[in-house]
Amino acid sequence: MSFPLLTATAALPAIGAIATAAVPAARRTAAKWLALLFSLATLVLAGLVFVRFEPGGDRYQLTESHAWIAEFGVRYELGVDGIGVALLALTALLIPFVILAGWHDADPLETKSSRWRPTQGFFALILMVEAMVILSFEATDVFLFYILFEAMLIPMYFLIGGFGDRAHSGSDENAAAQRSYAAVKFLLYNLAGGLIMLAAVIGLYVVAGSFSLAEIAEARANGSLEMATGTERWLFLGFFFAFAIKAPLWPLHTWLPNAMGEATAPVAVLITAIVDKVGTFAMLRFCLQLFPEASKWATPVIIVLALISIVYGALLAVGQRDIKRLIAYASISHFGFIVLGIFAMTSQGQSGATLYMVNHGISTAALMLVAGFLITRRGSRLIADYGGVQKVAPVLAGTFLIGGLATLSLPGLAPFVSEFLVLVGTFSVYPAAGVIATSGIVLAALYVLVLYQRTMTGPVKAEVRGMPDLRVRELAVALPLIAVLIGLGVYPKPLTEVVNPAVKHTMQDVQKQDPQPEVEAAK
Amino acid sequence: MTGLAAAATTSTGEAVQFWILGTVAVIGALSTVLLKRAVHSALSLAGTMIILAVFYLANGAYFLGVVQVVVYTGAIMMLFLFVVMLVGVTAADSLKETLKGQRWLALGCGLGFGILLAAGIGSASLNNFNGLGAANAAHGGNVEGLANLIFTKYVFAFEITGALLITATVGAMVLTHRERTERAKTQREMSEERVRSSHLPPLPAPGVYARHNAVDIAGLLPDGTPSELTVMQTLRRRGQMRDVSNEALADLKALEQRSEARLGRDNDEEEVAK
Amino acid sequence: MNPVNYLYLAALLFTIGASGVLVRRNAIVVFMCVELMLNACNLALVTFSRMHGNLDGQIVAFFTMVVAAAEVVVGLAIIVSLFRSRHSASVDDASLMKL
Amino acid sequence: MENLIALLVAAPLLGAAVLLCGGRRLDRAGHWIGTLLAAASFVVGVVLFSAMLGYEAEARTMRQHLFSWIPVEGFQADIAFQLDQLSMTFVLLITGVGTLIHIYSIGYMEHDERRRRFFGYLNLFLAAMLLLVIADNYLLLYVGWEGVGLASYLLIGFWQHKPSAATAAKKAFLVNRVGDMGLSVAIMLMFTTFGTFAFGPVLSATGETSEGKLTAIGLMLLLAACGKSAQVPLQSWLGDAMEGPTPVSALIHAATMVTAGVYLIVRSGAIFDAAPDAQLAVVVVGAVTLLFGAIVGCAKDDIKKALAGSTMSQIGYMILAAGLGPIGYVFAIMHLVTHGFFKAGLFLGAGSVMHGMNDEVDMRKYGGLRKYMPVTFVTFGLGYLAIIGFPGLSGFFSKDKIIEAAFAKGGTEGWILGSVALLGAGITAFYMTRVMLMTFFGEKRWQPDAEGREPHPHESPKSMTIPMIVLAFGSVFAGGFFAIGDRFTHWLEPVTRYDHGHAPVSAATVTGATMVVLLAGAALAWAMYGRRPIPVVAPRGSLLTRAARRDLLQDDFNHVVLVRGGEHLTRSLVYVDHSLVDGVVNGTAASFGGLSGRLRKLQNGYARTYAVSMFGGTAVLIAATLLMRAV
Repeated sequence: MSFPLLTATAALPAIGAIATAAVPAARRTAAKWLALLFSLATLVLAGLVFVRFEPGGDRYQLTESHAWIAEFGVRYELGVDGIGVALLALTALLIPFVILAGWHDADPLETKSSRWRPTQGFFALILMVEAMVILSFEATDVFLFYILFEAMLIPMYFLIGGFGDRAHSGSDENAAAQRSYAAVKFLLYNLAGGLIMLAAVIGLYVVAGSFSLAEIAEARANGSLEMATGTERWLFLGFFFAFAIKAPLWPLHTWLPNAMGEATAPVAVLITAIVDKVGTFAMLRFCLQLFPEASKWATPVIIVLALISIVYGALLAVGQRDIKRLIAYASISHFGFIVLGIFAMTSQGQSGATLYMVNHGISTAALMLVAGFLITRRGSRLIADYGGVQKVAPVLAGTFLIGGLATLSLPGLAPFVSEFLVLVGTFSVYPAAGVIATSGIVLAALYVLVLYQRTMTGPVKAEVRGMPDLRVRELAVALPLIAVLIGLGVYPKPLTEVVNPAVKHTMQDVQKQDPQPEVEAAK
Repeated sequence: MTGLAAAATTSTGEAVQFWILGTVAVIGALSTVLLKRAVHSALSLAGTMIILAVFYLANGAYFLGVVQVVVYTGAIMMLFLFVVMLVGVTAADSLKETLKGQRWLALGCGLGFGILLAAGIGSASLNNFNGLGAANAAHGGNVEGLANLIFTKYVFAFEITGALLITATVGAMVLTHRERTERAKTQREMSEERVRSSHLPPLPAPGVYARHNAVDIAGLLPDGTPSELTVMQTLRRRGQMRDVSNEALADLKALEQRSEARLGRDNDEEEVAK
Repeated sequence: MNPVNYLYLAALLFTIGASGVLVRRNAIVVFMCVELMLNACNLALVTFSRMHGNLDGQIVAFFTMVVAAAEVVVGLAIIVSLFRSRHSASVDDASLMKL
Repeated sequence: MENLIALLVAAPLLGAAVLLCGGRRLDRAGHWIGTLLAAASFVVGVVLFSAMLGYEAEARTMRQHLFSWIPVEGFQADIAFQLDQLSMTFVLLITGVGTLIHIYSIGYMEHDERRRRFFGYLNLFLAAMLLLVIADNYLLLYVGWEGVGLASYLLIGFWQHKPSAATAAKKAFLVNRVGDMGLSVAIMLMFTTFGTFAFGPVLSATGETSEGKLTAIGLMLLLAACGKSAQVPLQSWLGDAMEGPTPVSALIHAATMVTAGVYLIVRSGAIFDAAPDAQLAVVVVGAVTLLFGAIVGCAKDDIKKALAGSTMSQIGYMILAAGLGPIGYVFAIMHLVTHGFFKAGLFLGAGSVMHGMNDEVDMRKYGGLRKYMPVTFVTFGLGYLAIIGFPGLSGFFSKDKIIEAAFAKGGTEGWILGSVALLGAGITAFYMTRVMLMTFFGEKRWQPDAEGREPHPHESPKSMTIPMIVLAFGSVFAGGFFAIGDRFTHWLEPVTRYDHGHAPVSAATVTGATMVVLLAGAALAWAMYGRRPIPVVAPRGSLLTRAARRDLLQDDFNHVVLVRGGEHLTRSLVYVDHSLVDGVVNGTAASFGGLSGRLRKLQNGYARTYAVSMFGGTAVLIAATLLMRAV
């Protein structure tokens, strides 16, 4: 048997989490370096997965399969397709930056006793999330996926509730109350979704008699597994509801601004750039593959919801006064694009949606982390407290602007490629939806530029004067991310090559074909 | 032992016994629940248990019948009585219900439960009784039969009950044992304390100036009010101190009135005589 | 008379005992009612023993008695120590479970 | 030779990257690096041009395919370049004028501590603009298109510490984005219609689809062009864009960026030719903007804003010409090139004036500057003569041709368009004369600036004057060079096609009429501003003047409808999100909380209550058992 590369990729951060947690209280710095080291090692393994994956090969590669709970036919089954590989790479890529950006976020305050070990916990939890997310991208067993889908809430809950943003207005108690509200809301909201999904998972087992994605999909494809229309729709809705909360789709989005606002910037990145991707990823992998007919049935409603998300998220972003909440609403808008791409059910749309997941992860990470650096400096999240930062900290302003430009999908940066693909993919089947979604690009420009104008330009505010520019550690976070953004914007081929075959498979699953261009159709 | 042979009905004697004693048992049970004083409840319960012992005997469970009398009525009920005395024999419960709707709920549940049980038994169509004759005879008697089962089939359960009893004993000791949390006072300290307190001389005895000299009746002070100091602490705590001050005054008043009346009548008689 | 009547009697006694548990506040009386319920069960078990013609029912009744004895010992000890600390034997006074 | 095409973009892009990432170390040499790389791009352009001249007229298109950009099932976007005569014209204009403006900026920005970054942005702009004109498909063009928008955003907002500059930059980007939306919808339409968006296949397949589709594509392209070229109704950003440093105004808002819309329409000529309705819309937009810009230009006292109005108006001419179809494409481009020269010259001249006048922009505080800035006066004057169409100068040839072409459109349409163009020429003469008179003639009306410094007007340094002189040469001779022997027409014909049309009036008549209108305009201006002294504080003016000073109330409209409305919308949506959407969530949570609060009362702590529920529960269980057995 070959080396279990996928297990290793997921296990390494888990081991790292345990090791980090075990570092003695006094050796905080050692814990940080250990966590960074493990995340980098995971990145190397993820790179190996990316290299070993053959775009032209089988649908699921590097598979592993072991019996787990034999009574229910639950198996420990792993395997990656192109979409999984792309998201795996994204996760492994972002975590080192998240760790680096959060280097001082969990340093204990002076007043705490020395036996308290928040730093170790913070980094251990981040690695734990990484392990679970990676494994969930690899899982091809529905039950295994479900467990991970739920389990990753636990470390996230502690990360949000336990390590809040130290920049807050109002008293400490008030901030703590806000934070625990956000954490509980996050947990309950997602648990509610997970619960409904659990019902659907059990329902699926009852109907299909198996948890194995490959088995069920094959049985569905060759007709040996017939599902009643009603059953299929209910199961689909159960799955979709959970994913729509996680993604999050309007009107199930309200936990995100709270969670992202109250968490530290790196944790906010963890939420929106990594954990939420599991939701959209699962829509592609589970909803479409297991319930193709129901997916097609629900498409009109989902498209409408996605459009509302796009426009509504963007409009609300314009109206925000808190930098991090603004980015959160921008993310809601972007998740609208991703869902739109998935359910447009065209090659361009789905490739675009997959690329969008990756690109949105990187661009939001860049914007949010730099925003985090800014907020740490001034100790406030309110946009109105800033002004003229560009004058005192030009590099910070520059990186912030590039992050913002990526968010508004400027051509030449990675998000443009994906956004345009999604738009084209949507437009070719639903022209009106395409046009409405396109209006999102104007609104995106509005909220990004308003944010930039109010914080970075104008006369230098007294509180901002003397603000230091980015330090080496912070540059080490911002510059590589920007380099990746530009690199994938100019040359996205390595990603598209991996993603395209997977999308082709998904298109076959839902038995859809791209619409022919009018001119060729006429011939 | 014909009644214990396989049959659908019992002998007439047993029937008569059942109806008489059964009625008494139910009355005893009801009194246990309804009587105000715990000591009365305990006695009623003891009566019910003895009747049950008779029923065991009637059902061929000779060993259990005896054990019932010895263990239950003899040991357990006596334990109850001890505790009742510890807590206060004369203390009567108020039967007023404090929880809203509790009594109705209890009644409803009880009735429903009883009806359901009866319905269950009724619907089980239990008409064929094998009788214990054969079973008792198999090992040479009821006790032998039981012993045979206890030391073979149920030996583990039996051992475990032993352990349970030991544990219970230890538990009871632990629970009732009062842990001394502070150093015991020396005699010297006690005497010093006594000197510092306001009662250097011995506490007054109960019953002073009263017509009773029972321990639970406070002695009266010169103004007629009772002095708590005269009653022992335990009774005070239990709230079993009886206040007779008003009684004494009332008695006095009644005495005066009566003597007045008598004197008045004498006067009348004198007047009549005049 | 059908010996089933013993079962009806047991049910009746059990019900009375249970109602007593619910109605009475004095912990000692409550305990007595529990004993009543146990005894009712024993009666039923003995009757079953006669019904089936074997001694297993009596064995169980016997065990019940033993356990009841243990229970009474511990229960009364609890009541005594409760009384010691609270000067009351009312079950309603022990309502610390309320939030 | 064809492999050199990528260098056109690569050189300035490298410059931008080096300058923006290089940090303070490059502060000393930054401007030289920027200028050098812009010049290098120009040299590459010239080399390619000479190579192109060596080919047959019909086979001059050069191509370079770099790599496949976005390969997705059914969707192929390439990074590939196409350099034909049209692109070549633009390349030379952009790199040529661009390099001159780089040189000019060395002097103009000398005292700015962020000069290195300025040159980085200028290089970025050049790269984006060059990408726009040499792309071989619409998507790559879109990259350049937005890149230009970004560079213009950065340059307009270069003095970010001024809130007005930051706002103007944002406004420019946003309005441009509205246009970009049009372009992206157009690309999507092309994709669904033709399955591709490369120039070649799309433009050659216009016959195979319905006119409706083409009209839709055309209108969307027009929307894009309106955004970038500041045409009505998306013109509002151009005036504000004057907040940027003057070289930016010259480079972007005169010579290059705003011409991108014209390029787009001319490039997509085949689509518009097949969609007359779209073409009509183009013409209408051009004509309206032509007048709109001219009127605004008449009323502004800010020299740069007056020139901005003029730019709008001149671009209106080009769009008008481009909308005429094959009759006008060539002249649109020709006017674009000559306009590039003289408008850049005018702006640089205005910058030179401001440089000497403590950055004062109000023309009412100028006056009599011709003695103090002779070189600026002469070059500005030549540019002035060129723009009003003084016979023999560049503007004369190109504008005259457009007016002729407008008449040649034929029918009522032709007459109307021709008259509008003619009228525009008159107004142009009026407002340009006004600028000239107020700035260089009359008595001194100088005022000390806000910090109390008296202006000491002086001629600008060499690095500024030389580009002005070069551009003045262009303003004088380019038109003649192009027009004589129809050189320009022959050069562009293979790409844009050319059609004489049937002019209802002879060329000479048109020229004559133009002359008359022109003289009338100039004379009127002289009568108003030359003969009488000019008040330093602007008089109240007529209703039209006041409206024109406020950009014909367009900004007010935008403010009331879009800004205010948008604010209300977002504010109410924030409220809705908080109280309704989140309210439902929190309400659900609260109702569960309330329910459990009620249920908690059942847990009263009394053991007897629990006993009742246990007892009742047992009863229910027994009942259930019995029932099950009964069933």
